[in-house]
Amino acid sequence: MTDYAKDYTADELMVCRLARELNDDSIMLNGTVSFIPVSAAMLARLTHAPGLTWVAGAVGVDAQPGSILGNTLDPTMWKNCVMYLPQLEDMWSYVHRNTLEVFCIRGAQIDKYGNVNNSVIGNFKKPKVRLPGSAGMGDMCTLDKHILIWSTTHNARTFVEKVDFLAAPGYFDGSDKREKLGMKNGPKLVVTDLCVMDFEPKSKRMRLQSLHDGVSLKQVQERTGFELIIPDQIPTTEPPTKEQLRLLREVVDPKAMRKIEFRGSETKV
Amino acid sequence: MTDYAKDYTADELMVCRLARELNDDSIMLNGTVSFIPVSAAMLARLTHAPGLTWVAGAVGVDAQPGSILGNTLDPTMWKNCVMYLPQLEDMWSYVHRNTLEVFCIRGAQIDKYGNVNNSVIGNFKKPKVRLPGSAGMGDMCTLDKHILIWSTTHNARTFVEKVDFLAAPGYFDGSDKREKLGMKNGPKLVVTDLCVMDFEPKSKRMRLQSLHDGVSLKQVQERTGFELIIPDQIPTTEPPTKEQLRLLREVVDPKAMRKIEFRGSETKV
Amino acid sequence: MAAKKENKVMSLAEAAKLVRDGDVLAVQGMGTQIAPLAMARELIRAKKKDLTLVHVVGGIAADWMIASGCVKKVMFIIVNLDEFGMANNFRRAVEAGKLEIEEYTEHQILTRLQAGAKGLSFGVTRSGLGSELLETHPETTKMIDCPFTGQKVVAVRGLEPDVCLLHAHRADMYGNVQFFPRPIWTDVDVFPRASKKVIVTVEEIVDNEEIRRTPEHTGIPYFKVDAVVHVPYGSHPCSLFPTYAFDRKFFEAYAAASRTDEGTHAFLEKYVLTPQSQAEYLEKAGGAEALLRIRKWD
Amino acid sequence: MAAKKENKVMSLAEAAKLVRDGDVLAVQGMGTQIAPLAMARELIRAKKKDLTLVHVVGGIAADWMIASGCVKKVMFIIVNLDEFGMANNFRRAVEAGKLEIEEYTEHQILTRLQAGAKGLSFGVTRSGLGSELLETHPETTKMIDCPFTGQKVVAVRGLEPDVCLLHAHRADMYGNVQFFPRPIWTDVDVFPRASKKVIVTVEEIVDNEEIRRTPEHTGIPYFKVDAVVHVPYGSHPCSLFPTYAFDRKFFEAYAAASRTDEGTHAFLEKYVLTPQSQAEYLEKAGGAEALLRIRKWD
Repeated sequence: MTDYAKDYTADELMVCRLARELNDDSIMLNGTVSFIPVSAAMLARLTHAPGLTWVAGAVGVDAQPGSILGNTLDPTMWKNCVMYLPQLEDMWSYVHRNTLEVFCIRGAQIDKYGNVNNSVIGNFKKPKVRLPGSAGMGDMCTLDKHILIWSTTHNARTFVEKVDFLAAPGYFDGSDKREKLGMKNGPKLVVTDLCVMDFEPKSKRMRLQSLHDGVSLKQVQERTGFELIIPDQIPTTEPPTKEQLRLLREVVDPKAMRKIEFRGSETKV
Repeated sequence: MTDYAKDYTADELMVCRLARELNDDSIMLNGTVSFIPVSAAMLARLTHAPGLTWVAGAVGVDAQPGSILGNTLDPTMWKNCVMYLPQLEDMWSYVHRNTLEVFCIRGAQIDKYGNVNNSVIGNFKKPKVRLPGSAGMGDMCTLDKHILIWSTTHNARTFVEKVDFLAAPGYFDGSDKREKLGMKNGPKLVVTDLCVMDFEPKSKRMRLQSLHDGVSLKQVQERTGFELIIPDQIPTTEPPTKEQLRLLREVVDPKAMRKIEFRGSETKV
Repeated sequence: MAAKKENKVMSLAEAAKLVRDGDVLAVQGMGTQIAPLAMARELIRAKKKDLTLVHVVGGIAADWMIASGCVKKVMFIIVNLDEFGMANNFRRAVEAGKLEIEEYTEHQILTRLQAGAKGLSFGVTRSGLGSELLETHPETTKMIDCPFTGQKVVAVRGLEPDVCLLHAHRADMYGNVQFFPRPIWTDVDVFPRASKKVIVTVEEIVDNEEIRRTPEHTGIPYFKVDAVVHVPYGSHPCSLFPTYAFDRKFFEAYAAASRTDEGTHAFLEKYVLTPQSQAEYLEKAGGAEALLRIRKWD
Repeated sequence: MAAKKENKVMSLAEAAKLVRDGDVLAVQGMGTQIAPLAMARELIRAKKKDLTLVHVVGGIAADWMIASGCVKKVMFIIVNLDEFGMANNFRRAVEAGKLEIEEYTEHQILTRLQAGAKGLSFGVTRSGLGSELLETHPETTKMIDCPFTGQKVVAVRGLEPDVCLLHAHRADMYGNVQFFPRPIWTDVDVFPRASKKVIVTVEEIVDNEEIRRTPEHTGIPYFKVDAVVHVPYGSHPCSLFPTYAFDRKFFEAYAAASRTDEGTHAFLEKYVLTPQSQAEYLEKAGGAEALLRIRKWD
């Protein structure tokens, strides 16, 4: 019987749930301020997915940094790698040919089709809020990636009916636009501080998959700005095992850098 | 007074004449089996052009190989360089933006407009002779290079009225086609085993500049398959100095690799 | 386009003269990693105007220069301070309509520069198909059809910045610029090749002989470099791996100060405008305590 | 497209099974420098048919494979034996109408592969404008207009070879492939990235720990490599700088033998078909005397 932990926080649950999505066949790279997915990759390698390929900071192939020290794009992440992947042609060709196939993203707005916006709130030319920019998401989401979305702010400002600006498309308006433009795959899973969601294959709309322990369906619905597809059975999100938690806290992210990502979240960690 | 040598051969004269074409502002790279231009670059650096930039074998920036050991594209040429220039993006961007601006070429056929052919004798699809290929010439001659042509076989088979196949254009048919296609510069000088030629600015046709000592105008005309522009004054090609000759023979190319290039030449060296 | 093999060592002030008002500057940087911060401060002190900044990832350099009124336009994929949050002056300037922007996907801006580096008027990429970013600057980005297959691709216009600003580990006086490990990131790769002039600040100036002993580390050849400036800790408060880490304390202070215009200007007055030298700047930024602190990576 | 982190060490014969008749092979090489010659001999012994060879510079490997009837088509910028002269079997096969060719300028074929490496159906270059080469294979090369400026450029079709063949200094069993100095030439750079499968022969197999101590030398990551074959002197008679020089005596012998079909076939019988191992091949090629000779570079 699996030895599950009881005393975990939302950040830890999110890391462990994301880790379960990764396996020995996954080939992934990571972007900036991605403490949760990087923790998940490092944890997966230490547990069920030792063969997972992770290009740390999009440079250090199969790096073994030990623990997270600084930013997730920092050269400190490259430690003990087998290769420094040159960015300009090497990294981008492995990205475009989809050899590097898994990418985790987040953003200020996420809509029901998995479209993500980190450019502006309001109008692009005269924005109410100018956000930092979509960065590599604009690439990853228009290629053939398996996209895993994480969000530490599950509320109606983040989960909106329609993104104000579409720089990082998911399934667009639910039509066959991705296929028409020749883009394979797309958003696969959304892990938040409240629940886990996937996408209903036909409508491409976001669908509840599991609720984190202690979170109610009503709470999720109130804090989601669109109508979520609700399945008949709603399991509780599989909790972290004691071993996962120990490795995360003691080895992978002992400085708890992942909690930085909860700035602005209603969920306390 | 310049201390000229008397006991020199055609290969040595060609190297020294080419060397005089290079100066402290020249930035050049070299291709394969280019013993004569590489000797010229190395000699120029040792004499009047210490600031000449030479990317040895198109890789070793400002290399100091000492002597020529093997092929001119061999890594032995990279010795003591300041940088190994990566070929794919670095070398080619410096070539395309014309930072690396001087290139020396030769070929099986050269016509009066400086067009060069190393692809086929006869028809491209059903050739009489399939030649090795135009290699980098097809790039260099369609960009903005200062092209220096050398040939060890000044005869009517090499210097033809019109090349059988135009892979490496000089001035095309003497029209403004280079300009129309946005290509700057072009062929500048032709140094052969018999003489030196340049291009008459208006007609873009090849013009005799000087005759090597002991070579007659008649001889050149007989061994040129097109009508050469003959100026009023025809000087003798400036001979090597004693110091040039010593450096070439003792330092730059003591194994006389340059003489390999005279295979098939009527001129004995 | 080509620079001679001659002594190019000069002061920050001399190098700043290579930048003209209105220039397009390709500026190295990530949120908290290696960036030419000392050079950026010098350009602010020299009151440069109407600059266009070309960033992949813009950070504190962009935020300072925007706050100081040097910048007309920014091209970028993201501008922020990594885990220290928003680049607030960038944000406010855009929201106030005072700053032009061109937002790209990463491979789009790289393709613009790769095309420029080869003197090509455009390049193509699959990145950004279907993104609304395409519609925000049609003069540099448009969908076209593959001439062989009819497939849609994104064409981007070639970009040749006037000046490239970089910080690096070391160089010789001719401008052979080295990185440890060897050049990996895109900005030290395509930025100098695409740009007309290149200014490099370095931690250390070494002999040409030392460069020839370690040619595998050279990323930019002397014939592409116009100015070499010796500025130890020239990337502070950003990191220069493996020499020093980013200065967490300094970033936190700036993140707090930059929440308001007033806070920003007091900060810039203290750290950018007042110090007359790199030593004075570092003294203000915490002196020996700070320099020891950032030698540790944890 | 992605290979796992598992033991990929195998024999030449096992690696040859990854190549199917009719495949498009990207083959490393220059006239006399590093090339996967042992692997080429194995493919000849395995009687592969209808191959298309993609070379930047083709040399003795192409000439042998063409003479052996393995090759339907060659894409190249040049095929020769450097200072040892023509690749006579290539020449004769084209003149006899037995071999299809596509001749490119260097940057055109590189652009085809760079596009393929990104899954792009085409790329653009300024190289070869106005050249008659453009007219010889319009299905892969054509002039188009820049969508921004109207300028003419050359569009080339993306190319994704089925298999890439390379020789390298060393690798670990997972296929982390290293070069000394670091990867410089285009074939070790874009060939593996553009290809669907990658077969690498190496002088030495080292521990994964040794790779991790020297990551700056790794040019191809394990996730792109399908087979690692241990073949010392696997580039002979071509060079592997700085380990051994090209074998001048062997090249001269082949240049002489290859003047006729009969000479070529006697040569291939002796050096390619008869030897049952790399040791037998090297013994035939001069044994210890040859191996000592090519350790000297002058």
